[in-house]
Amino acid sequence: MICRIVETPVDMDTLIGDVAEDDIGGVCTFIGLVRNHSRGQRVTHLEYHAYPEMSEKKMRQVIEEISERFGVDRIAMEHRIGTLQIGEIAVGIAAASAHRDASFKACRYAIDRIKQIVPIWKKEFGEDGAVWVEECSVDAETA
Amino acid sequence: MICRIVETPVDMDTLIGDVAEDDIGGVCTFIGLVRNHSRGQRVTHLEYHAYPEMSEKKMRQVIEEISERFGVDRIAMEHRIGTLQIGEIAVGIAAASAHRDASFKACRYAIDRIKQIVPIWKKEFGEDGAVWVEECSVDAETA
Amino acid sequence: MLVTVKCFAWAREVTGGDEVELEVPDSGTVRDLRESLGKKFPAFAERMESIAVSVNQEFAGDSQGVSVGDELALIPPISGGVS
Amino acid sequence: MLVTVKCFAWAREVTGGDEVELEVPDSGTVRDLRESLGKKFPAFAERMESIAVSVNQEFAGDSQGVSVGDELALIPPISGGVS
Repeated sequence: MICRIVETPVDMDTLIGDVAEDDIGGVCTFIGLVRNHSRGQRVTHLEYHAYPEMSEKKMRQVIEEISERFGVDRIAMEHRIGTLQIGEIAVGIAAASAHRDASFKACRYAIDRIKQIVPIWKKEFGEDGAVWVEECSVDAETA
Repeated sequence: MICRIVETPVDMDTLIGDVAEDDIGGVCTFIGLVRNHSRGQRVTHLEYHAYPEMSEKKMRQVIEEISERFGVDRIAMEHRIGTLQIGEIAVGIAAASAHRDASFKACRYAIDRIKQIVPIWKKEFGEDGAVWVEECSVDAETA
Repeated sequence: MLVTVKCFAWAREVTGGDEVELEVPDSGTVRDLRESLGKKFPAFAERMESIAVSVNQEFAGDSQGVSVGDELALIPPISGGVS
Repeated sequence: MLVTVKCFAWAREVTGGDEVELEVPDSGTVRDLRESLGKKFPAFAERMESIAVSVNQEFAGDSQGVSVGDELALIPPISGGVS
């Protein structure tokens, strides 16, 4: 299963192909795109930074948690770092299951959990300069 | 917004591109694939049939319901008909929103509702012959 | 009056064609159409409650009126999307 | 002992480099590391509770021990995924 930090564009077909097998009925994907606005300000582009080795380790942890919680084992995820333009894919997730309910739950859990525990940061560049977006302080107890 | 019955392969990139705009932060997609088993029997291939004009009309209704319920307007969906092999995409849905929660809810509602009210049928071909799969009797009151 | 009704999937196999003609009373309803259908094809009578009827591409209740110009169809249980 | 700590994002801009060296007592803990960090960089002291510390690529509580061979890092609030 694909689980990695990349510096190249995220290709959803690759992620979908990675999880889809003949016994799979449904694949739920989530695609996180760079938006042109944030907190009321116009965004021109973003820079994503990561602690790459730890990020991949924590992404693998997310996949293990999903397996335990939802019984879904076929999950692929990629998070891009570097400079991203508006409309480019920052994160792609694909979760496959025999039935659709589990695939939705797995995919939703994945994106929520990535935001909590995977050490990736973004800097937003807008008309008024650049700012680190700090959304979630990591709680060591639950991470 | 794409909303159609097709006889050619469903291309997810086309659906995603149809809903993704610069103000979009998240796209949730669902991909329904032909599985190699069903009700304990091995499946060799499927045939999907539709009442095409009514199907497209009811798919548009689903999109309107999603707009009313979740405020999500950027939805694309395609359902393929004809003979499909194992692993091919029968239905593709993409729902885009500024934030991820609404995109997940919209996509999930779409696939659940399609199964309730869109007049499409499938015939499963397996080792023991062919059978019409009849999953959901339409209730005129809620359709 | 004679109305033309579209048939799909299982219904098509029973009637043997894309369309079937049914005799219903003038100012008749979906209920009359169902009665006529069940008489002509016993296989429908046996499972009538699982078959929906559409009038002009909308699902119709039994009391809805039908007329010669309407687009009518028999809708067996559906299985679109995926399991 | 002198430990080397990786710095990312906002932390990197404060320390001015990919890594910073901090003096902590032998058999010291993450708490000691934080104290040393806050003394050296007041900007950290002001918002220490929002910064996480990782030891060998796992988030660590304040009582966890640190040693010279550990891979240590300062983790400011994250923003991966998307909003």
